Amino acid sequence: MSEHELLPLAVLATSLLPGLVIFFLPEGAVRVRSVLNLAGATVKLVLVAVMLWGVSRGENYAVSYPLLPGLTFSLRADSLALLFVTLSAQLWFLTTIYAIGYLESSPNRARFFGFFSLCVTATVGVAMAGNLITFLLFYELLTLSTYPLVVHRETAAARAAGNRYLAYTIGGGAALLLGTAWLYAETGTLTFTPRGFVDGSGASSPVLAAIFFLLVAGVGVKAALVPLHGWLPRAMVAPAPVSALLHAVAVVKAGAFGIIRIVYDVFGVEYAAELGVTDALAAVAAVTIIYGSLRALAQDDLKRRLAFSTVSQVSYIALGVAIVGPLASIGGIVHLVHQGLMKITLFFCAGNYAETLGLHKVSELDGVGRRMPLTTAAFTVAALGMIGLPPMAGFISKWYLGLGAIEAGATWAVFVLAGSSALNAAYFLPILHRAWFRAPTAAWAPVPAGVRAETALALLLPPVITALLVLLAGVLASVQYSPQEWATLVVRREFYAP
Amino acid sequence: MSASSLLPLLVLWPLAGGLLGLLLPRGAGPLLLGVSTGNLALAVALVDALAGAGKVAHSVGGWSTPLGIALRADGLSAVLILVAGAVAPLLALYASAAYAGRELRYFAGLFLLFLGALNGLFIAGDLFNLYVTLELLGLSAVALAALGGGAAALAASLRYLLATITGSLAYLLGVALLYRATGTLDLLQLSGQGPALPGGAVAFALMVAGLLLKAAVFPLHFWLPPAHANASPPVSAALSALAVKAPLYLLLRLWLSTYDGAWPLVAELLAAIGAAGVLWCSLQAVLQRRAKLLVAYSTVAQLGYLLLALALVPAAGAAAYGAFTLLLVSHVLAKAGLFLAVGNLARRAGHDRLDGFERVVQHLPLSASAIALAGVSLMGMPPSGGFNGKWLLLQAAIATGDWWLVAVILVGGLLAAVYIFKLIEHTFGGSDRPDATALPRRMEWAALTLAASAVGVGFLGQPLLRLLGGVP
Amino acid sequence: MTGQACYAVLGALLFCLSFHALIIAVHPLRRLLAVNVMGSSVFLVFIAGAGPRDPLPQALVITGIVVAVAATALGLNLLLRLAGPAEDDRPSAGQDGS
Amino acid sequence: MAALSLLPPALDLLLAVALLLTAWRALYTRALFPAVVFFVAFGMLLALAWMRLEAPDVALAEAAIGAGLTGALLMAAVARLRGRDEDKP
Amino acid sequence: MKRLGHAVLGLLLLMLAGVLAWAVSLPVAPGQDVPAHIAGSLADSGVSHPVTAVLLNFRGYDTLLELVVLLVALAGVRCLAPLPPPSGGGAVGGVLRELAALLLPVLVLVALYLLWAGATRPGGAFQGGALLGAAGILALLAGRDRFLAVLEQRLWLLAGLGVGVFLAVAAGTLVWGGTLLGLPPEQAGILILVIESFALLSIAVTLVALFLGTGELEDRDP
Repeated sequence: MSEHELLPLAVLATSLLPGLVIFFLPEGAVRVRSVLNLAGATVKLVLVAVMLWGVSRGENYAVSYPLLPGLTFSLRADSLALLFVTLSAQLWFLTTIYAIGYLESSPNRARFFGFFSLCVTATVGVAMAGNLITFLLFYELLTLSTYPLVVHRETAAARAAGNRYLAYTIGGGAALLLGTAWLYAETGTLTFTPRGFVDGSGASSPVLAAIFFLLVAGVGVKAALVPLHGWLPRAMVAPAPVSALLHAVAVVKAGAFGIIRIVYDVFGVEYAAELGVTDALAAVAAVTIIYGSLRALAQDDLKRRLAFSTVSQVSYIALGVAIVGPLASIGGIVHLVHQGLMKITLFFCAGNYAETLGLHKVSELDGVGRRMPLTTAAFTVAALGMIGLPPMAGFISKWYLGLGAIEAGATWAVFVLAGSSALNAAYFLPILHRAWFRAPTAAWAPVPAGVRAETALALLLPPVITALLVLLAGVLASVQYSPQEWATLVVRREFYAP
Repeated sequence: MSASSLLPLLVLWPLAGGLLGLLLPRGAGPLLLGVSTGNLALAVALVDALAGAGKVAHSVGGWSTPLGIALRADGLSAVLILVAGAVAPLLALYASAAYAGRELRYFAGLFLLFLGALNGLFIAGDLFNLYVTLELLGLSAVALAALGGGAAALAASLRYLLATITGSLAYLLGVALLYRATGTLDLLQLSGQGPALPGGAVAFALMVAGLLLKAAVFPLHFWLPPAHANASPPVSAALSALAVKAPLYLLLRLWLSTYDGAWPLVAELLAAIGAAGVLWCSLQAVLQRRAKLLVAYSTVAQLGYLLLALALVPAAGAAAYGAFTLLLVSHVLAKAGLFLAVGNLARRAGHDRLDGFERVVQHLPLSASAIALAGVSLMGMPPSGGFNGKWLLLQAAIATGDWWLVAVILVGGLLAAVYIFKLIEHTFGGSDRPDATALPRRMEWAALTLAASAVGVGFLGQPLLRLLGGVP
Repeated sequence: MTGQACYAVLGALLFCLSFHALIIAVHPLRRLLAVNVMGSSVFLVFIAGAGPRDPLPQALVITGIVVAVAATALGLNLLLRLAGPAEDDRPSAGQDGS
Repeated sequence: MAALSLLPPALDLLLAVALLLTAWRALYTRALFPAVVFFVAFGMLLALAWMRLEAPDVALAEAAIGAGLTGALLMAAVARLRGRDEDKP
Repeated sequence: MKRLGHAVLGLLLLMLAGVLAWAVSLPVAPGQDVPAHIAGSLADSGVSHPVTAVLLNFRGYDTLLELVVLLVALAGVRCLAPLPPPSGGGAVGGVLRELAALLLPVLVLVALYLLWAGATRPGGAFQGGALLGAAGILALLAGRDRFLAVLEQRLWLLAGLGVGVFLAVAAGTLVWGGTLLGLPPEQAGILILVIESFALLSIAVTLVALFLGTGELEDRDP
C-alpha cells in the first residue's frame, strides 16, 4: 500500500472512523463527540489540500480492491473528483460547527453525528469513485445514511418524509443498478475513462440510449430532475444542518456529479451528442430550471422556497453538461461548487432565523435585518449570487453557461438562463426587501444584554464564512486555485485533450 | 491427520457433542460453545485442505461403492459447511444467554445433532444416506421448533413434521426408482445417467417435489412461516438460515450432476416458481403485522431468489452458480442476524407486533443496527454479500436474455426494501416501556456480528468464488 | 403378474391413496396414519422394485421403519400436547398467512 | 398339479387386495379407534407381504415395530384423545 | 366447492397412481449387481447373514445416523412439558398381570435370541430391541414400578449408550484404521455384536420412553 494508495482511503477514514466511534459513545459525551468530529474534519481538510497540491502537479492517487471477477472497488482522486471532495470537506467542517451549535440540547445526538459522518463518507466516496460500481456502492450508502437524518425528529411528518425519500431514492438506486448491470453486460467494463469507453464497444445505439436513460434516471432522483424531485421539498422537515449539508451539498450534488460522470466518463460527450441523448437531458434540465423557480415563487415557507430553488439550480449543472462545448462544461462544473457555497449559506441563515427567532415563513421576515444584521447580510450576498449578479460566484457560472450556450448555438438555452435569473430575482428580492426595508411587525426578544452577537457564535460564523467564500469565488475567480480555474483545468484535462 | 479423515470428523464431532449435551445434566452452555467452535475449526481445516486438492473423498468402512457409502466434499460443500460453522458458535453464544437449565440442555443437545446432520448432508455422496441425514435434520428441527413453545409453536411444529416427512418419503420413492433402474445409490456413479434411465423422469419429478416441499418453496411454503415465527430466536435463526438450505443444496446436486441440468422445461419451471415465490412472499412479508412472521416470509422470498439462480445455471453457467452460492451464504448470515435482532426486540417489548415496538433504537442500539445491516444485505444493497449475489444473478439473467427475470429481481429488491424499512421505521419511534428487562449484552453482540458479517462477506466475493470452483 | 411386480404396483397405489388421505384429513392423528401408510408404500416399492432377495434394500427399509416410528412417536407427542388438558387452547383455526 | 403352481400368484393378488382394503379402511373410517385397529391389521398383513417378498428381516421389523409399537403408541394416543373429545372425521 | 376440490384431487392422484405403477413395472437392466458385491465381501464382514452385514458393516454409517434419529425423537418428546397421567388409570386387571408374568420372560428370551441369531439368520438388534421395548411397555402396564424407577433416573444414560458405543467404535476405527467404521475383518464379528447389544438396550429403553411420553404413566424427569 504505497503512500499514493493510502491517501484516498485516509480521506474516507477521517469521517468513517469518527462516525463509527461516535455510534458507540454514550449520549452524554458531548465534548468528546465534538472534538472527534472537528478533528476528523480538520484532518480531512489537510489531506485534501495535500492531494490538491499533488494532483495539480500530475500525481496520481488511486487504490483498488477486487470485489468479484471483473468487478473492482476503486478509488481514484482525479481532478474532477477533487473538486467535489474539496467542496464537501470545507462545508462538512463548517456544518459540523453549525450542527454542534444548532442541536445544543436536543436528544439522539450520538445517532445524528454518527450518520452525519457516514453521509459525508458516502459523499466523498461518490466523488472519488473510479468506476460505476464503486459509484453505485457509495450512492446507495448515501441513501442509507441520510434516511435516519431525515427522520431524526421522529415526528409523523418526519417519518412520512422519510418514507417518500426512500421510495424515490431506492427506486432510483434500482434503475442505476439495472443500468450498470446492463452496461457491464454490453461493454464488459465500468471504469471511468476520459471521453467515455462506450463508443467502440459494439453495443447497438438504442441499447446504449436505454442504458443512458436508466443511469440518468437513477442519478436524476438525487439530482432532483423534474419528475423525480418530489422528495426534496418534503425532506425539509429535517433539522437545518441536515437540510444545509445534505439537501444543498451532499445528496443533490452527488446526483449532479453522477450526471457529469455518466456523460463525460462513461459515454463521452461527443458520442452522447451523436446518440442524441444530450438534447433530451438538456430539455429535462431546462424544464426543471423553469419549473423549480416557478414553484419557489409560490412557497411561503422559507425552507421549501430554498428547496425548490435548489431543484432548479442543480439543473444548471445538468444543462451545462448537456450543452456540448468547453465553456458550457466549465460553467456547469464550476456551478457545482458555487451553488453549494451559496445554497448552504442560505440554509444556514434560514436555520438561524428558525432557531433564534422562531421564524419559518417568508411573511414573518419583516425587519429581520435590524435584529440579525450579520445573518441577513450573509443571506443577501448569497441571494444576489443566486440571481447571478457580479461579483458573486453565481455570476461566473451563469456567465460561462451563457457563453457556452451561444458558442454551441443553443440560443434557447440563453433564454432559459435569462428567464430563470429573472425568476430568481422574483423570489429572492422580496425577501431582501422585507428583511431590510420593512419595520418589524412582531416584537422579537431583543438581543440579551451583555451579548455582542445576535445569536450563538457557532450559528453565526458558518454563514458569514460561506458568504465570504461566495464573494471570494466570484472576485478572485482567475486566481490559480479558484473553483473556476480548477474547473477549467478539469475540462481541459478530462474532456478536450489535444 | 489426512484431509479425507476430516470429513467423518465433521460429522462425529457434533454428534458426540450433541450426545454429551443430552447425557450431562449440567454444563450445557460451555459444551455448546466449545463443540460449535471446534466444528468451525474443522470447517476451516476442510477449506484449507480443499484449496489445494479441489476435491476430498472418504469411503466409509473402506468398502467401495456401490456397496459402501462415500463421503465427498467439493467447493460448494466446503463453503456451506464453513458458513454453517461460522453461524453455529454465534447462535450458541446467543442461546447460552437466552436459555437456562432444562431448556438450555435440550437446545444444546438438539442443536449439535442438527449441526452434525447438516455437515453430514453437505458431504454425503450416497442417495439413501442423504435421506437419513435429511430426516435427522428435519426431526431435530421439529424438536427445536417445539422446544419450550406454546400451543401455536406445537401446532406449527406438528405441521412442520408432517411436511418434512412427506417430502422425505417422496424423495425416497424417487431414490427407490433410481436404485431399481441402476442398482447403485452413489451420486458419482449416477452422475449424468439420470435422463436416460427407465422411469428416470418420474423419479426426478418425485425427488424435486419432495425437496421443494422440504425447502418450503413458494407454492409449498405454508408450513414455514408459523413454524419459524413461533420458535424462539436462536431456533428460528437456525431453521431459516440453515435448515431450509439443505434441500435446495440437494436439489442442485441432483439436477446438475445426476441429471446433468436436463430438460429445459425444468429450468423454466424452477424459474417460474422462484419468480412467483419472490414476488408473492415479498408481498406477504410487506403485509405482515408481526415482525417474526415478516422475517419468516422474507425467508421464503429469498428462497425464490435461490431458485432463480439455480434455474439459470445450465444456461448461464458460472455466473448463476456463483450467484446461487453468494446469495445463499449472505442469506444465512443476514437472516440469522435478523432473527436474533428481532428476537431481542420482541423479548424487550414483550411481544412482536410491529406497531408496538417502543423506542427500541435508544435501548437496543446494537440490535437496531443489526436489523439495518442485515436489511442492507437482504435488500441487495452494496457493499453487502447480498449485492454480490444479486449482481451475478443480474448478469446471468441478462446473459441469457431473460428480461422478465431481471424485472423480477429488481422488483423483489424493492419489495425487500419496503419490508425491511417497515421494520427499521418502527424502531425509530413510539413510547417506551420503563420496566422492560435489560438484555444480556452478548445476545445483542451475536446478532450484530452476524449482520455485520453479512455485509462484510461482500468484500470476500473473490476468495469465495475461487474456493467454490466450477459448476459440478 | 409375478409376485414382485404385483407388490411394486401395490406400493404405487398405496402411495397415492395415502397421499390423498393426507391432504383431505382434518384430524392430525389421521394425517400421521396416512404418513405411516405412505412410508410403508415407499418401502414396498423399494424392495419389490429391486432384484429378488437383494439384501441392500432390506437393510435400508429396516432403517426406514425405525425412522418412521421415531417420527410417529414425536408427532403423536406433539399432537397430545397440542390437544392439551384445557380444551380451549386449541390453535386458532385461521393460521394467518397460510 | 398345475393348479398348485397357480397358488402363489393367487395368494399374492389376494394379499395385495387385502392390503389395499385395510389401508383404505384405516384411512377413511369415520371413527379414530377403528382406524387404528385397521392400521395394526394393515401392519400385520404387510409383514406377510414381506415374507412373500423373501425379506424375513423386514417382516420381523414390520411386525415388531410397524404394527406392534406404532400400534401401541397410536392406541395410547387414541385412548387419551377419546377421553377428551368425540371422534372427528 | 369442497366436493369439486376433492373430485379433482382424486382424479389427479389416480393419474399419478397410473404413472407410478407404469414407472415401477418398467423393464430395467441395472448396471450394478449389488447382491453379487455383497456376497463377494460377505466373508470380510464378520457376519454371515447378508442383511446384518449391510446394516452394520457395509452401511453402518446409515445405522449410526438412524440411532441418532431415535435419540432426537426421544429428546424432542422429553423436552415437551410432561402430560398428566390419564384420570381413569385405576388398578391393574388380574388378567393383565397374569399375561405379563407369562409373556415377559418369553419376550426377553426371544429378543436376546434375535440379537444372537442376527449374525447368521434373519434377526438383529432392531427387531430384538422392539421386542424388548414391547416387553418393557407390558411390564409397565402390568404395574411393575420398580423397573420404572430405574428407567427414570438413568434414562439418558441407557438411551444414549447405543449411540455412544457406536460413536466410540467409529472414532476408534477412524483414529487407528484411518477409515470411518473400517471394522478389521478379524474383529468385525465381535465389534458388530458389541454394537448390536448396546443398540438393543438403547432402542428398547428409547421405545419405552417414547411410549411413556404419551402420558400413560406419570414421568418425573430430573
